Amino acid sequence: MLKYNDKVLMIVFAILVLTGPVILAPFGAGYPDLLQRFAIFGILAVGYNILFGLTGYLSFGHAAFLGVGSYSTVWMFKLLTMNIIPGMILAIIMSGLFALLIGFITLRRSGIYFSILTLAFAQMSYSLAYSVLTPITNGETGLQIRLADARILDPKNESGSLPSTNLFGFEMNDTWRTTFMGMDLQFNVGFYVCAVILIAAFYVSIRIFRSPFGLMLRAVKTNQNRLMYTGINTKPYTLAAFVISGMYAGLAGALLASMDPLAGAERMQWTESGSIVLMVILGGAGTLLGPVLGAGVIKYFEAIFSRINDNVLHGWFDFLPGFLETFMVWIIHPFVGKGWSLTLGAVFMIIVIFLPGGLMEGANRINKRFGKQKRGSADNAKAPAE
Amino acid sequence: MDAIFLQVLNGLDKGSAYALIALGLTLIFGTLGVVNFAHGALFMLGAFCAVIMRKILTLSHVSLDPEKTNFLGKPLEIRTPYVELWWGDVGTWMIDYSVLIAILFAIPVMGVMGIVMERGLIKHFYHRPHADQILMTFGLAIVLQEIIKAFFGANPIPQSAPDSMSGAMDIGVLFGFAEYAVIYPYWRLVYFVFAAVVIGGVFAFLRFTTFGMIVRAGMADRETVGLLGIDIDRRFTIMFGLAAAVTGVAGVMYTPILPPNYHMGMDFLVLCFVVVVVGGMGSLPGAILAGFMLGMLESFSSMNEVKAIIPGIDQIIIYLVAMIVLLVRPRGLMGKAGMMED
Amino acid sequence: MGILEVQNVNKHFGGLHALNNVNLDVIEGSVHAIIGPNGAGKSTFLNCLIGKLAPDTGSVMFQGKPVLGKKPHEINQLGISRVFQTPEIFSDLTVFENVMIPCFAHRDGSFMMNAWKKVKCETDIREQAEQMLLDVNMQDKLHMEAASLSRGDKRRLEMAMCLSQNPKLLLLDEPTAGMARADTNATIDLLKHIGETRGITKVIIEHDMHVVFSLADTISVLAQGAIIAEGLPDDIKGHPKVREAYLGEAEV
Amino acid sequence: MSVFTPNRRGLIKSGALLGTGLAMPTIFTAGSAAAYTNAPTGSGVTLGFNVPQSGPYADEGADELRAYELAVEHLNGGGDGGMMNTFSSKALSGNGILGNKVNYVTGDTQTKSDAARASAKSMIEKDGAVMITGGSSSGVAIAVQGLCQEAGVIFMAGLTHSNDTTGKDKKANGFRHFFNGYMSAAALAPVLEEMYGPDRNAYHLTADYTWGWTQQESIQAATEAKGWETVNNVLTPLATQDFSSYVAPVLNSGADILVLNHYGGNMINSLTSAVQFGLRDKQVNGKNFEIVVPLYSRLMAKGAGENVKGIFGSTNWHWSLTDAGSQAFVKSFGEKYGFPPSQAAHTVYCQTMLYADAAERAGTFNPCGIAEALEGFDFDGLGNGPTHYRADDHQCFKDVLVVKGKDNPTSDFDLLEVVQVTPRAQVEYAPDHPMFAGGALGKCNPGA
Repeated sequence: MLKYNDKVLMIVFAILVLTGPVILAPFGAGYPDLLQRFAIFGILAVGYNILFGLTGYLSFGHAAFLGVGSYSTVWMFKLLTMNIIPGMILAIIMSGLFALLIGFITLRRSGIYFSILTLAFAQMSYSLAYSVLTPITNGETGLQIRLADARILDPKNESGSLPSTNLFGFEMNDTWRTTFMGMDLQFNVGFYVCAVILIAAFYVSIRIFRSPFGLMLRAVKTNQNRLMYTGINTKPYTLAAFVISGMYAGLAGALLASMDPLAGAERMQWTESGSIVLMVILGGAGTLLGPVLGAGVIKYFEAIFSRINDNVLHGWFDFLPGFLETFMVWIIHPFVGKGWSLTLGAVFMIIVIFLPGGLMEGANRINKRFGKQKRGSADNAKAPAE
Repeated sequence: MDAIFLQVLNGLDKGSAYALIALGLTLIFGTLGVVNFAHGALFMLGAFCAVIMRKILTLSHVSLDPEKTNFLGKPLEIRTPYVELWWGDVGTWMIDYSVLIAILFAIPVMGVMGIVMERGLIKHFYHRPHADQILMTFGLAIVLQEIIKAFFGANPIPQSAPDSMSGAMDIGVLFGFAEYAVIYPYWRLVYFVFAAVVIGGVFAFLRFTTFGMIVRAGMADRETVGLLGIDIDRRFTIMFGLAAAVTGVAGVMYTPILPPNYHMGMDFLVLCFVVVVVGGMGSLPGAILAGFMLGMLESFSSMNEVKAIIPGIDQIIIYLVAMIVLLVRPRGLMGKAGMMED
Repeated sequence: MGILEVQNVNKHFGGLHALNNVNLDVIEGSVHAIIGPNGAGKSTFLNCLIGKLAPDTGSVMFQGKPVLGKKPHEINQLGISRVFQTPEIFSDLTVFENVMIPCFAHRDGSFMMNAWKKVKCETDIREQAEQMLLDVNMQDKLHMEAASLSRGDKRRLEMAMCLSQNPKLLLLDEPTAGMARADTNATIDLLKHIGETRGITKVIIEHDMHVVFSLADTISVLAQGAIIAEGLPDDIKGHPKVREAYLGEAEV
Repeated sequence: MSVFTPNRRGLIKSGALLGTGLAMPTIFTAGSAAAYTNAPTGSGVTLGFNVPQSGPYADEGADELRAYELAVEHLNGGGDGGMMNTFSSKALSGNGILGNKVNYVTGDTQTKSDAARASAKSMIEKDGAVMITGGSSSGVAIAVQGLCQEAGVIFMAGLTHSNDTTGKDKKANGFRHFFNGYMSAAALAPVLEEMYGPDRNAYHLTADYTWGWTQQESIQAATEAKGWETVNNVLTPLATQDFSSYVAPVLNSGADILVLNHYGGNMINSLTSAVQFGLRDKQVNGKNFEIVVPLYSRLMAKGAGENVKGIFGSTNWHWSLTDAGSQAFVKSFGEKYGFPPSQAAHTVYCQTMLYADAAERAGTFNPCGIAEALEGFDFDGLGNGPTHYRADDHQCFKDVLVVKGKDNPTSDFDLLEVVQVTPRAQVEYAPDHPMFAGGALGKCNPGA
């Protein structure tokens, strides 16, 4: 893991992320919303990996921090300004505090007891946000901005339509579209904000991985007892990791709300936490690139597979003779469209059974087989970075 | 007073469902050391055994009634189940009792299902980290529920209890309450008794049979028993089948209370994990105790008097209790040291 | 005045009186061996010293400071390090990382939010760890994963980890158990070497009398939770109670 | 990723293809002079059908999709034309919309606001949809409506029954054909009074989220106006499976009516519990105990099975209606799919037709033009009698059906019978009614 050169990795990663709209366009994923999601959930997964990948503490409560981040940000949009900076700052602070509180309590236990405690916290947050806390969260509908909101820092809005989120005047939903080799390319401001933050977040995570702090966290995972008898107080280490990953989640929540100013309670459900876990494990827990990769794969499934209907299938197999076309459509039909979660479930099983180290292990195996002479980061980055 | 007595009954009833599901889960964990996120799916599959049984029993001969028309103005189809056609009243009786017949159907089906699952998938995960087990069984749960959805749709499918066991009885009179003060549905009482019998049966099986003794020894120390030359693996496989069957019949019997749908497994999954953890991973009596305790607390927290004091308490009571128990008793109510703390 | 003073320590497990009024004085700079038959309470005694178990009554003073009631990491930071009977190492990390961790613990204390500087740039720690591994003759295994080491190497690694903290008191729980004779001798040499160069006080639990008599300055004999004899190696050898309780069977 | 290679070849080969699907180049260049978001440039126009395909409402979503496909077929001149023939406006002629062939894309809302918005966004950003429609819950409808307002496309709501959709969360770009909680209550209350008498004590169980609250508020106000008393209102968590602990206390509360302000799985489970507890066999205050379910749907009735028999509720539309529009729709839907459509299918079919018609009449796909054409539009022949799209809040006003669980169903679909068609006048309310106050339509947003 320490073999390849971090600088090369960082540069390749940055290039891949920044050219995302071009690279992903042929896969039908080159539109702003999905690109933003890739980046945002990439941040979330990178953060979660600091906790789970390094210390091995399996938290089912990170969706709660995502939600806290989103709610804080939308409140900033409502009260202060549509500039995303104050919202992001508040989101990181709030989710950090929330993580500190929850971590302080839950980290008194380890193993599955810790998992269930975090799950309990997340479910409580979700239930309350959906019902009793409606004055703060707007319950089922989700917290949204309105024309009548105060926004004391912004000039008065006379246009009659809702203002857009912006970064010092650059509006998040501004997109520059162009056609290149028959592909529709969309370069979106919001995506680039997310992308830059993702790169920064990734850099921070590399630094943490490579630091003595990161070393201690890895030691927690392999033998917590030895660490205690070596004079290390493990609790502040795990708590710090928990809070850092909670802050990453809060930041991701803030970005979700910045790209689309709505915060829904479903964001806090345990199944959302579960899907964060799945992203990290799918990509490869404890690796640097893996979580980003896993986040991309899952979001791609959710966005693209769920939208393939029979018409699209018929389009694909149009070149086949009639009965074969029908046959192919019949075969594939259960796995796409409304069956997308079936495919996702099957993919998890296959990955876990055959590639316990996640996609990164797969990449490494391919790497070993084909390119022994070309060692290093270039190979690890072969798989699309997002 | 009668209100409290009613909630006690409700608590017992919910508790028996929780305890039954948790029993299977903790059995699997205790014997095999596997964290099985597909357990909820087993419960759901059990419930759909009842659906399938009813579908089989009501396979119908279709005849046309030329005098009546359907929504398109064509002759109305009259469906007569074959069993009624062939056996008359006996057939009608069979359809009426389809839930109970489904139990006979579910036990072998779910047992085999469990064994196939263990041999085909779980077996390869004994020595893998819990996170891997969780991911794999979670994937399996999704696959199972999506398959059910593809065949039966997303809508709940109602199942009725046999006529003689539906309706409610005035149970309060037996306990000295006024007439009609405490009325409780027959089927829920049946469920409670059924749960008690199954739980008792499993305990007796583990307590008094050689098989059970070996399995208990294996739960305590797997390697030692292996050294004695006892084929513990095969017994554990059967144990998995048993756990699946127990969970399955719990699902079958629950269908008249809760019309089954494809995602009911996920809905119960978190809950029964909480039950098992509160009871202490791998502890059978713990799971039963925690199941009844949480069922009871859930019932009482939904009383208006309680909700008036703490609004929304019924939303979070289960999690709140889980948290308090785990913080006060690190390994749950009756957990063993060292279990699942890595 | 010893560096470690144990007074009237008692520990019960249910009906079992595991430690019965144990008193022990360890002189600074000496090697103090504790011997006794299986189940005599030796490991329990060590567990009480490092905070893994809390004794029911009694007091333990280390350099005049109370030890009981402190958390394991606090006790370690006082300068007490322990080598376990089955090697406790970070098996997923490399040998080098294994040794760096105690170096950090020694330098930075029980917690330090050092999340930005790269381990690569911590030159002093790296040098220290390399030197330590050189000392235990493992310099060629620097980048191996600890899990892949042989049993003997794991023990040496653990010893290196404990030593790199520069402890004042080193507790060794059967450091040579299951070792071949050659390895045992190497370990004895290593322990002697450490004794001479660093002057670390050692408490050692051992079954192998060869090891005990080549190292120990003082020997205490523990049987059924109580110290039944204490003295110089030669005294203990001839002690009738000890022969009866222990040595007779050990020399088979 | 080679899975996707046949895709583009296939697309090019089959010009007649309906779904634009993946990687279809949308021919846009920077600084395009379009006056509104996703102005169609070729000969086709893309609509986005955003329905729940996973989660508890997946069956309703599937039925909605069927209706959408039928509507698209009819708009493009296929099939028997369905309600296009009975629709009072004759602007549509079966050659698509404004001469553009109608294409569609589908997505999964998962009944979650986040997922629904993501799905709608991808339809707008990637597939170039000019209109988004669908949904089977109010939270999702409101979330997507807000998105469409910001993005500058029209949102034609599917099944959403909360007062808020056209109340405090109304939007200039959003339109609702479906009825709402207030209308349910206004239609039900007189029937309930007639059936059960004016001096009744009602006990409410209410789903603890926005829709439940508005529904409960509406029905309480309407029944109290008829002389009923409200004994208690208990909020039940959305995640509740077993309602026994909420139903049991009803027995001895002195109430003689139980109102279940629940929908979907909640309603099925609470009704099942209530019937099991023998509530309906009870006599309280000398009257038969009764249960009311304000919002019914056939799919829910199917889930509750026998338990719905004789229980009153309201619904937007039912296939057994005998007007020409309903019959035409049932016929073309039934012949295509083999069973009658649900109310969700009906409302989304109508919404699609209304949108297409408005575009024809306005002569543009510009959301502002369409909004103008829909506002204050009066029409008939879509199954609910004469209907009015009110300009003030974009809510349709039409007759409401009061239905009852049928005692002797003849088939799996024949579960409800229409007791009364409550005339539109009786369910109307002022745009500034307190239950709907607090929001503003804002201005129509054409985007771009």
